[in-house]
Amino acid sequence: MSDTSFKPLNRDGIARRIAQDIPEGWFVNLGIGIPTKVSDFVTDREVIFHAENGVIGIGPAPDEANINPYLVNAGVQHISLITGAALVHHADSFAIARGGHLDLCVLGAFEVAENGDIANWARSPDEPVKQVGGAMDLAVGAKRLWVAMEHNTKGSGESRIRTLCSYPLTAKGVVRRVYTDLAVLDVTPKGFAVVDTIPGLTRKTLEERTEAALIWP
Amino acid sequence: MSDTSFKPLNRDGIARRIAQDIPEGWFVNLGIGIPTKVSDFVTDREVIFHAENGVIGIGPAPDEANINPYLVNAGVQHISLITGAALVHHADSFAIARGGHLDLCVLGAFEVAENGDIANWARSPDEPVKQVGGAMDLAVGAKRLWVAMEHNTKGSGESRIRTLCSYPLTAKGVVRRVYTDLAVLDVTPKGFAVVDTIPGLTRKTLEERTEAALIWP
Amino acid sequence: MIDKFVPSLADAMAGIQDGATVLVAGFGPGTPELLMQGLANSGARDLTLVMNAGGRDDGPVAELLATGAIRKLICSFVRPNSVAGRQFAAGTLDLEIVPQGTLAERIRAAGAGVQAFFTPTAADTILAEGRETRVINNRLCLLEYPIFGDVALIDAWQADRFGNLTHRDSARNFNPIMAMAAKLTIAQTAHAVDLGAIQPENVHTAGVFVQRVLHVPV
Amino acid sequence: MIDKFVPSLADAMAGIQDGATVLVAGFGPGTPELLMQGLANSGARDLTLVMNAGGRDDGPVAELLATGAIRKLICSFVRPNSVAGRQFAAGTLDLEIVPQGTLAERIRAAGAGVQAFFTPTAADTILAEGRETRVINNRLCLLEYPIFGDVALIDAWQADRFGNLTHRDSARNFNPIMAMAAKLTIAQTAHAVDLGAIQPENVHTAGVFVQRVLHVPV
Repeated sequence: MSDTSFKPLNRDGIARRIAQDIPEGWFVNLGIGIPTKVSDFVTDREVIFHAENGVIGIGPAPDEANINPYLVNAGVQHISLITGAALVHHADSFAIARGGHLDLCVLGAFEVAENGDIANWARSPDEPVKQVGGAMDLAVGAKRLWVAMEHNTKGSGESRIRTLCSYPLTAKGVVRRVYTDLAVLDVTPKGFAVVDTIPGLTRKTLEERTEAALIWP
Repeated sequence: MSDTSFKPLNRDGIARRIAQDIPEGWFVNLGIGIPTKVSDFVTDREVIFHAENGVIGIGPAPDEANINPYLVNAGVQHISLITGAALVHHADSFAIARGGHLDLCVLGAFEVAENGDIANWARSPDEPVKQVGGAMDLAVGAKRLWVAMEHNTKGSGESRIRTLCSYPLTAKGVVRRVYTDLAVLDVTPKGFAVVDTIPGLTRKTLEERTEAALIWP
Repeated sequence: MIDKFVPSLADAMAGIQDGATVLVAGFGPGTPELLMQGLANSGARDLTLVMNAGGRDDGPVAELLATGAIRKLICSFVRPNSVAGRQFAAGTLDLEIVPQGTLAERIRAAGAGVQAFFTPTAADTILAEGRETRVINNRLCLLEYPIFGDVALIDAWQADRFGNLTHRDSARNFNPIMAMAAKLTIAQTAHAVDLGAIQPENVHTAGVFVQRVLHVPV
Repeated sequence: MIDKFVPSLADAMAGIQDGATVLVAGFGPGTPELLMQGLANSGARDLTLVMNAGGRDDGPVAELLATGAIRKLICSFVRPNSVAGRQFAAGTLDLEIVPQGTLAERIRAAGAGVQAFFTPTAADTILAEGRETRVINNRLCLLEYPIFGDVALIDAWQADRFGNLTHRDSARNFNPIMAMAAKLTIAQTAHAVDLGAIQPENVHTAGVFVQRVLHVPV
C-alpha cells in the first residue's frame, strides 16, 4: 500500500469525477457524504437535485448571512433553492424516489458486490441500532444507482468491492456503477468492468486492492 | 296509495329534513340528486361540504354572471367556494373520503336493507353499463352514511326499504339512517327503527308501503 | 438548458405507439381537449384509455372513441347512451369499471411505486368477484394494482420550462396524479410563464413528472 | 362558528391517553417543539412515538424520551449515541426501524384508507425477515401496514380558524401526511391568519385533517 506512483482521489475528487458523467436535464438524488458534494461540481449544465424531505431543485449552500432556517436537505444542512424549484411533502417526495422518477441516485456505501448488491446501513445484522434512513427506498426506486465510496476500508485496507457483500444489504442487484478513489467500475452481468482508473495506478495494484474479480477493457 | 291525509315530501322537503340534522362543524359529502340539495338548507351553521373532484368548502351555486368555468362539483355543475375553502387533487380528495375524514356522506339509492346494505349503481348484475362513480368509496369510507330517496318506486310503488337488497350492492352494512318522502328510519342491529314520519301518515300506511319490518318507538 | 416546451401539437404527440395505455385527465374543467384531438389524429391504434369520464358524451372523448382507436376503456362509469356505452354494447370496446376513488388511488400508486394495495372499496360487491380479498383489521379488503400509463395527457393553467405546473380551481382533479403515473406526460397549458413565476411552495405538479409542454393560449 | 384555535398549550394537549400512538412531524425545520414539550409535560405514559428523527439527539425529542413516557419508537434511524440509542441498548425502549419512504407511505396510507400495500423497499433485506413478501411484476415486494395515530403533533407557518395550514419551505416534510393519519391532529402555527388569507389552491394541509391549532408566534 506504499505505492507512491499514484495519488488516490480525495472525497472532492470522487465527487468531481461523478459530476462529469451527469448529463443536462437529469433529475438526481444525492446521498449523505461524498454524494452531497457532487452538485458543487455540476456548474455548466442544468441538473435538478432532489432531497428526500421534499425539495426539488437544490441550489448551492448559502453563506452565513443568507441562511433560511426553514430550508434544509436530507442531511439537515442549510441549502438554497434554484429558480424553478418545487416543494412537496414527504410522501410525495418519496413517491418521486420510489416511483422511478429519479434518473440517478448516488449513495455512499460500505460495500458493493459484483451482482449489484449494496450494503450501506449496518456493519452487522446484530448491530443494536440501525441507520436505514431513506437509502432502501432510493436504492430500489431510482432508474439508476451509482455508489461513491473509498475503494478500501480506512483501517485494515480491506476491499469494499466484493464478490459478495458481508454486511446486511440495503438492496439486491441495483448498483450500476461505483466511483472510488481509485477507479470507476461498471456492474455488468459478468461482474465489475473497469471503466477508468486514476493516473499512475497499475492494473496489478488495483487488482490487489480489489477482492472481486475485475474485467478489463 | 290514494290516502290523501298526508302529503309526501318533495325532493326539496327531503333535503330540508336532512339539513336539520347536520350540526355545525361537520365535514360532509353530498351525492348527486336529492343529496346535492341539502346544502341549500344549511344556512345558519358552518358546515363544510366536500366534492370528490377535490373541492373542500363548496359555496352556493353562482348566478349566470358569476360562473367560474374552472370550478365544478362532482356532478359537474358550476359552484362557488366558501371563504376558507381548499382545493386538492383527486387522490387526496378520495383520501378524505376513504380515510374516514368525512363526518357524513349522504347518497341517493335504489334500495336500502335492514342490515345497512345499500344498492345505488345498477338495477341488475347483468346491466351492460355500470355507473359506479365514487359511491363505493364514499359508502365504505365516511364515518356515517345517510341515504336520501323516495320510499317507493315511481312506477309500481315497490318499497325501496328492504329486508334484503335485490340489486347489486354498493357496500354492505354501512347505512346508518334513511330519509324518505315518508319517514326517517335508523338502521339498528335489530332492523329499521322509525325516527319520525310526515304529518298525517299512519303507522298502518307506512307499514303497507314498507317491505322491511319497522320498529316503532 | 432544460426546456420542455414543444412548438406544435405534432411535436407534443410524437411517438405514441400502437397498444399504448393513455391516461387522460379532466373532470369537466382540466380536460386536455387539444391533446385528445391530437391523439385522435395521431393514428395510434389499439389503445387503452384511462379516463374517469370516458363514459360521458360531452367533450372530445366522443370524438376520440369514434375513431375506433380505443380498444379498452378504464373508467368509473359509463352511461348507456354514450359512444362508450354503445361501443361496449356492440362488443367493440372492452370496459373496466373502477370505483372513482380506487381509480385515483391506482393511478397514484403507479406514480408512487406502490405495487399493489388493499382497500375496502368494492370488496363486498360484484366488482370483486373472482378477485383476491383479505380481511384486515376486521374489514374485508380487495387487492388492487397500479395503473401505469405509457402516456398521460394533462391540462394546466400555468407552466414553466422545467414543466412545473399549476392547475386552476377544480381543474386540478386527475392532472397531478396522472402526470406521476406515465412514462411520457404531455401537458397543455393556458399560460407559459418564466421560471420562478410559480412559487416553489405552490407548484401543483412538479416538473419531474412532465416531459412535454404545449402552450395553448385560452 | 368553526374555530379550531385553542387558547393555551394545556388546551392543545388535553385528553391524550396513556398508551396512545403519537405521530410527531419535522425534519429539522417543521418540528412542533412546543407541542413536544407539552406532550412531555402532559403526564401521558406508555406512548408509541412515530417520528422520523426519533433517533437524533438534537431538539426536544431527547427531552421527550428522557421522561420515560415513550415505550416504543417507530422511526427510520437511530444513532447509537442518542437518548433513543441508549434506551434501546438498556432495554427500556422498543424500536421499530422503518425505511424513511416506507414510513412516509405507511403514514399516508393510514390517512388515505389504504389497509396495506406492497412495496419493493426493504423486501430483500433483513428488515423483511419473517414477514409476508410476494413477487409482483417480477419484483419482490414486502407487505406493509398503515401507521395510524391517535394523535399527531404538527407544525405550520400559517393557520386559519378552519385549520387550513401552510408550511414554509422544507418545513412541510411529514406535517401534511401526519395530519391525515391521526384521529386528533394538533398544530402549532407561527402565524394565525384570517379565513381566506390562504388561497384555496395553495392550502398545504386542509382543515379537514386538523382538530386544534395553537398560535405560537415566532
